[in-house]
Amino acid sequence: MTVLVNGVPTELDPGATVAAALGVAGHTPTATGIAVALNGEVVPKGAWTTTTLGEQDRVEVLGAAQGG
Amino acid sequence: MTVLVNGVPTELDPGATVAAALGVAGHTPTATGIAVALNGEVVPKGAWTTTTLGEQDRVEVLGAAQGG
Amino acid sequence: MTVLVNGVPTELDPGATVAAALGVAGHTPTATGIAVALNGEVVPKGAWTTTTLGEQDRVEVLGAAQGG
Amino acid sequence: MTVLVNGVPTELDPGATVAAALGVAGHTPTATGIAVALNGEVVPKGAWTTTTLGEQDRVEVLGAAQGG
Amino acid sequence: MDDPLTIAGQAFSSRLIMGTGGASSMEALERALVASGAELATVALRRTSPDARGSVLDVLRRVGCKLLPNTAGCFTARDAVRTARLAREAFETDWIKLEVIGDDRILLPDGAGLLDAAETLVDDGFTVLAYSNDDPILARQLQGLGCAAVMPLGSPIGSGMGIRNPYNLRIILEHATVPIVLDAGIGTASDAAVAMELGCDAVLLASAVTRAREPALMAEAMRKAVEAGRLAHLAGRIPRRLYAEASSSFEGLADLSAPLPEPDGR
Amino acid sequence: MDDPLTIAGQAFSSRLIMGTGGASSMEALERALVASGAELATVALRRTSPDARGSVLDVLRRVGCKLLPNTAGCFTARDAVRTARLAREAFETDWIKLEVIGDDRILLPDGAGLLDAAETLVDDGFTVLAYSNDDPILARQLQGLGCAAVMPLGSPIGSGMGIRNPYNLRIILEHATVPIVLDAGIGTASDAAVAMELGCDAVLLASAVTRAREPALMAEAMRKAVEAGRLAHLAGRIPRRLYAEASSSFEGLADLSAPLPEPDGR
Amino acid sequence: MDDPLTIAGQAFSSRLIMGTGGASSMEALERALVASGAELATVALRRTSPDARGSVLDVLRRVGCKLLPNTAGCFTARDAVRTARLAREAFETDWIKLEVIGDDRILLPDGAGLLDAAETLVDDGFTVLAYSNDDPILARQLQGLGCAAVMPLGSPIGSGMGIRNPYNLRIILEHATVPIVLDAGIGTASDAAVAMELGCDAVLLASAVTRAREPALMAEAMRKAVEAGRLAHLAGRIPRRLYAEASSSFEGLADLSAPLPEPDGR
Amino acid sequence: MDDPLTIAGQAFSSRLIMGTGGASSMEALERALVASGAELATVALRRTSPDARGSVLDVLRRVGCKLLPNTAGCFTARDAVRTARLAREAFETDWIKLEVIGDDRILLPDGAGLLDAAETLVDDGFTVLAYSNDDPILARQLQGLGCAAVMPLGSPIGSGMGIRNPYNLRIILEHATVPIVLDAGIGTASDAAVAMELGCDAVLLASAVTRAREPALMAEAMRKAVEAGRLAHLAGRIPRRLYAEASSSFEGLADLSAPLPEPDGR
Repeated sequence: MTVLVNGVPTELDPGATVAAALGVAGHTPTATGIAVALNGEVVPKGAWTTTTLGEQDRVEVLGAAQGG
Repeated sequence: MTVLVNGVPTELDPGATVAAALGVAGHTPTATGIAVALNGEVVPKGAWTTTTLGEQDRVEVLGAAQGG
Repeated sequence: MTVLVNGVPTELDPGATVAAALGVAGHTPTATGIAVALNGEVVPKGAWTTTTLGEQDRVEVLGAAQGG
Repeated sequence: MTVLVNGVPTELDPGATVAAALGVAGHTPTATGIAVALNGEVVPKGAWTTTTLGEQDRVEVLGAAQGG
Repeated sequence: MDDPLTIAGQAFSSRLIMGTGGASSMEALERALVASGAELATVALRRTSPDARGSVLDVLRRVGCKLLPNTAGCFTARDAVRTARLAREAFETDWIKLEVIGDDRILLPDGAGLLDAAETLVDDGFTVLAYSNDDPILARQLQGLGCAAVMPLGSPIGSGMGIRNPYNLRIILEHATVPIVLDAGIGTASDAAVAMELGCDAVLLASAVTRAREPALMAEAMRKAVEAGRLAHLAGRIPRRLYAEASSSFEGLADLSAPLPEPDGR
Repeated sequence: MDDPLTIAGQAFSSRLIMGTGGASSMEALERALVASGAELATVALRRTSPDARGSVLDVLRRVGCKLLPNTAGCFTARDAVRTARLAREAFETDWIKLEVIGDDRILLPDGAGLLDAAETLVDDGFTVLAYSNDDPILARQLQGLGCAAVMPLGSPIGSGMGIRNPYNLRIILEHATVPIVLDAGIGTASDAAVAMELGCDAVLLASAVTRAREPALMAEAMRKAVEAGRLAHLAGRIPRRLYAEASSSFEGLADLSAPLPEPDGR
Repeated sequence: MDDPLTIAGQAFSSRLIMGTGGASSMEALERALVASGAELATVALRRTSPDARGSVLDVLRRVGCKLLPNTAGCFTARDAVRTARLAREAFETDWIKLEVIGDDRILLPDGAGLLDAAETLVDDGFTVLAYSNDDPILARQLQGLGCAAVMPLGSPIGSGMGIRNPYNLRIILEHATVPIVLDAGIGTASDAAVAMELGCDAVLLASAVTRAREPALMAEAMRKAVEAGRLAHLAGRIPRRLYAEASSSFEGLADLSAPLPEPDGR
Repeated sequence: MDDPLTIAGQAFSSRLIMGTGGASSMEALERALVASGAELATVALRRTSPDARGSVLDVLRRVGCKLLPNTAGCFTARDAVRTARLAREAFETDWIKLEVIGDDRILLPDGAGLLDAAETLVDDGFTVLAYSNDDPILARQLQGLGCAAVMPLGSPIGSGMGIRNPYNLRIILEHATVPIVLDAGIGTASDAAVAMELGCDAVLLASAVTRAREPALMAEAMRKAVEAGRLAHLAGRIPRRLYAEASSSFEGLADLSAPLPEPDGR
């Protein structure tokens, strides 16, 4: 199945979790200082390994950047 | 019955209309340049003689004043 | 002899007057709206035809220009 | 004779010097941080004991004050 | 020069809109209105009293001013909407100067309330001239909602502080798609001229005239200042520079030096 | 309203004095002068050239402006005095706009030179209108010497920066015993209005009009701005305040609240 | 002098809050933060990239700055709320600098959107520091909703125009019940000093330091300027007056006049 | 950073010069001088009185300030020259702050008198720091005469009006060949910072500190403000722009939109 990880179309196995998408973005499931949005809504850290993704889901992996 | 005409408690006969309240304020039912609110809502000119008042109704008779 | 008329070296006969220099600048001795300085000092209108020039004298013929 | 010391008419013996006027103002001839003007002109320290005063002379004894 | 102000399809030859508040008498108001040359003037809606009734309308009629009712005194969108509807009923005009005020001391607009009321009134067929803060975002939202004119303040009503933030006004003007009327804060003639020079389409003022020592003189001053500012805007001013630029050319300057002393002592 | 400007006993109904420098052509200058309504205009004294000769004088004659020669381009008191005498000879007027300039880039007056020249010229019978810095002490010294008018700058000639230091101008005006003419620095109409509102007796400007994109329009703007500023000065403006003062009274405000829900659910 | 800034119960000894945007490198940012003495600094939330990840956090940790995430880039209340929740998840802080922007060119706040988002976030337990327009009504509504600080702009983000409307700021400060932080628009040190002198509790800035030619020097300048402005606010400045007041007394002035010539020629 | 102020070959690490007038007591003056960090301070020359004698000198000695006598109270070049000579005799310094005042109410310098006195004193071997108007021509003439520093006013002595005409100051600074010290008019810390940001070499002030509610606090504020302004001048400020420039990049912004509703109602 195809999901968008930070805007990039990415192939993942059906049933893949948020943690899998994180791996694609170069993060481990224990990473700190980042947050994940699935289709615009927060996925709490505790749910990264249990939240499964669907076709065309948008996963945003976000961290601190200079700003403001 | 008692109604408030421009904030002043006024005795009117039961069944009195907006036009009666207007009379109290010194206006005839054909006056121009004024508008009437009954409990905050406009009463169109055409309905002044047909709109009846109830106990404690608030009638505002309004016209132009210097302003703005 | 050579005099400077509005900064331009000009040959005039010895004994020439301010009026002669005026002629060089295109003015008659009865011109109005102009003034003449000889070596920095005013030569009144009445003296144009009687004031004689010397070698290297500086004659300025001045009139109104846009300004200020 | 009468001299003005800082604007105050003061009686001094004829032949009195600037130093005498200084004494009136409460200063010794070796005082530092002050200057003396006699009729508007500086009297150098070295001349305080030798400069004699005349009738109506104005002696100004000046020192530092808060300012500017 | 034919250079009318057009609001909601109606053309005005005067770009000065007068408020009628603050005058010491109806006579003083009438003289000031005449001197101002205004063709549009605001009135408030208040409880009638038998003695004073109708006279502002009479003044405006004599002077030939179109009437622009306002919603002064309203602190909520709801009250402003109700007042606008009453004004339409009383004066048979759907033009309304919309005010929703956030505080009775500073009399500054409440942006959120203003947006609510403007949306309702535009939907209800009103020609809304919205009295607004000098906030460029709010101004754009108001014009986006269909207001016929946006009227940002220069400074608080009656403060006489002029245009406190001309930069905001410039940003508003650059994005304007409807007439922008500088409303509130004008203190004297030059303030009105500045507003017009910045590119405002008109100026609305009351206290600066009605509370001046000589209202009719100040009204005439304002008329001329608005015209002057408009003309200057159209004429294209010279740039500002730190240094001077001579207005009298140095070309043709006389040599007035004395002759150098000669060895022969001439 | 009859409110003439009087300089050295001569009355003018216009309070706008025009400089003639910077115009692109004699025709443009004439149109601008007409639109300005000015009755007094400056000219410089320069070497004549056969082709251009006389035409500024012709323009002023047609327009009906009194001529005010200046000493532009003079960097010393001596040159200014000589130029003034030449101007008197050429134009048969003893009026002179006295300029003694300290630097050819910033064109600011040289105070000490100005005082020297003013003293000589006043003694020599001239009616001296002194172009001055905005220095209150210098201004007072010039009027003390017998100048017929003191003309402090708002900002450098041709800079268009308006009145950079209105406080100095206020001090000058409070101590003035002769007409004070704001000279130099005006950029647009509101600058001229501000000068008059401060209490100046007149405004002198050139570049702001002659170098504007549309000189005749700007000249008309200046005329109206000077009139507006003068009227506003006479009318007595409202005070400035931090907070608002309502122009629509709160008295007689309607109660438009909805009825409270009654226990019986009415 | 012990004079801490307290926001939501947390005390800071520095009254300068730094934004981290605009720095040319992490090293430049770190030097600037150290020189600024700031104890609180903002970060944005952006997509991670393997190479750059984590380093702003590292800088703040080394420098000892508390982190203040912002919602920069959000144009709706909904996006701002979502971003705040993601920031809380990522950085384990419920502090948020709330931005709801109305336009991507002028970057001015959208007041109505800001009110919506603030209400939601306060209800959701956030400590909201709201980046606001200089609108006194909006500021009051934000503090009424429970924001921990209101942060009005001086002028648009990155414009360097300083405080365009100090009057609005004064009105905001007079009605403030929470800390007021001047946010956005600071261009140079004196701007920061002015903000503090007006009575602001702190100043937040980024570009003025990070985009200066020498960021660390400017950071030190800002630290001192904020301290100077705070001290001046507490010290009670002298009043402004049109005229002078001598600092050197005239009392005791010497009489240095020359002696009058005497008849006897002495 | 080593960045000394050098006047007539003597280096100072502080760029704040204090006047000593206006303090309520010698103790208050001493505390303020210490807090200011000043290394140079002015005194006036006045008639001695037995009770008060010597104490300002004692304060300066304890604090370690070099003494700069002034000619305050002199209205003519002659009196100023005499006072300078007396000060040299009394204090054994040839440094003099030269003041020639034109009027006892506005305390503004008399330019012509100042030039006269400066010429005499420079010839006489004095190190002349000339208190001047903000007139660029006068400033250039003073430096041309050999003054060691030119000290233009920001606004009248004790007025607290800050720098009324920064444009004149910029012109003075662009043509300066000696240190330029902003003297007179400073009201609060930001005024001092502005002076230094414009490029002044130092600031001289008295009343702003000595007459503040808390002189020592204000002295510290001034010290920091002068340092802040100097650093900001050296750091190179960002340009001013009408519009915003984002400090948080839009790059990497998250897509937080909700999923589009699908035909199958997912």
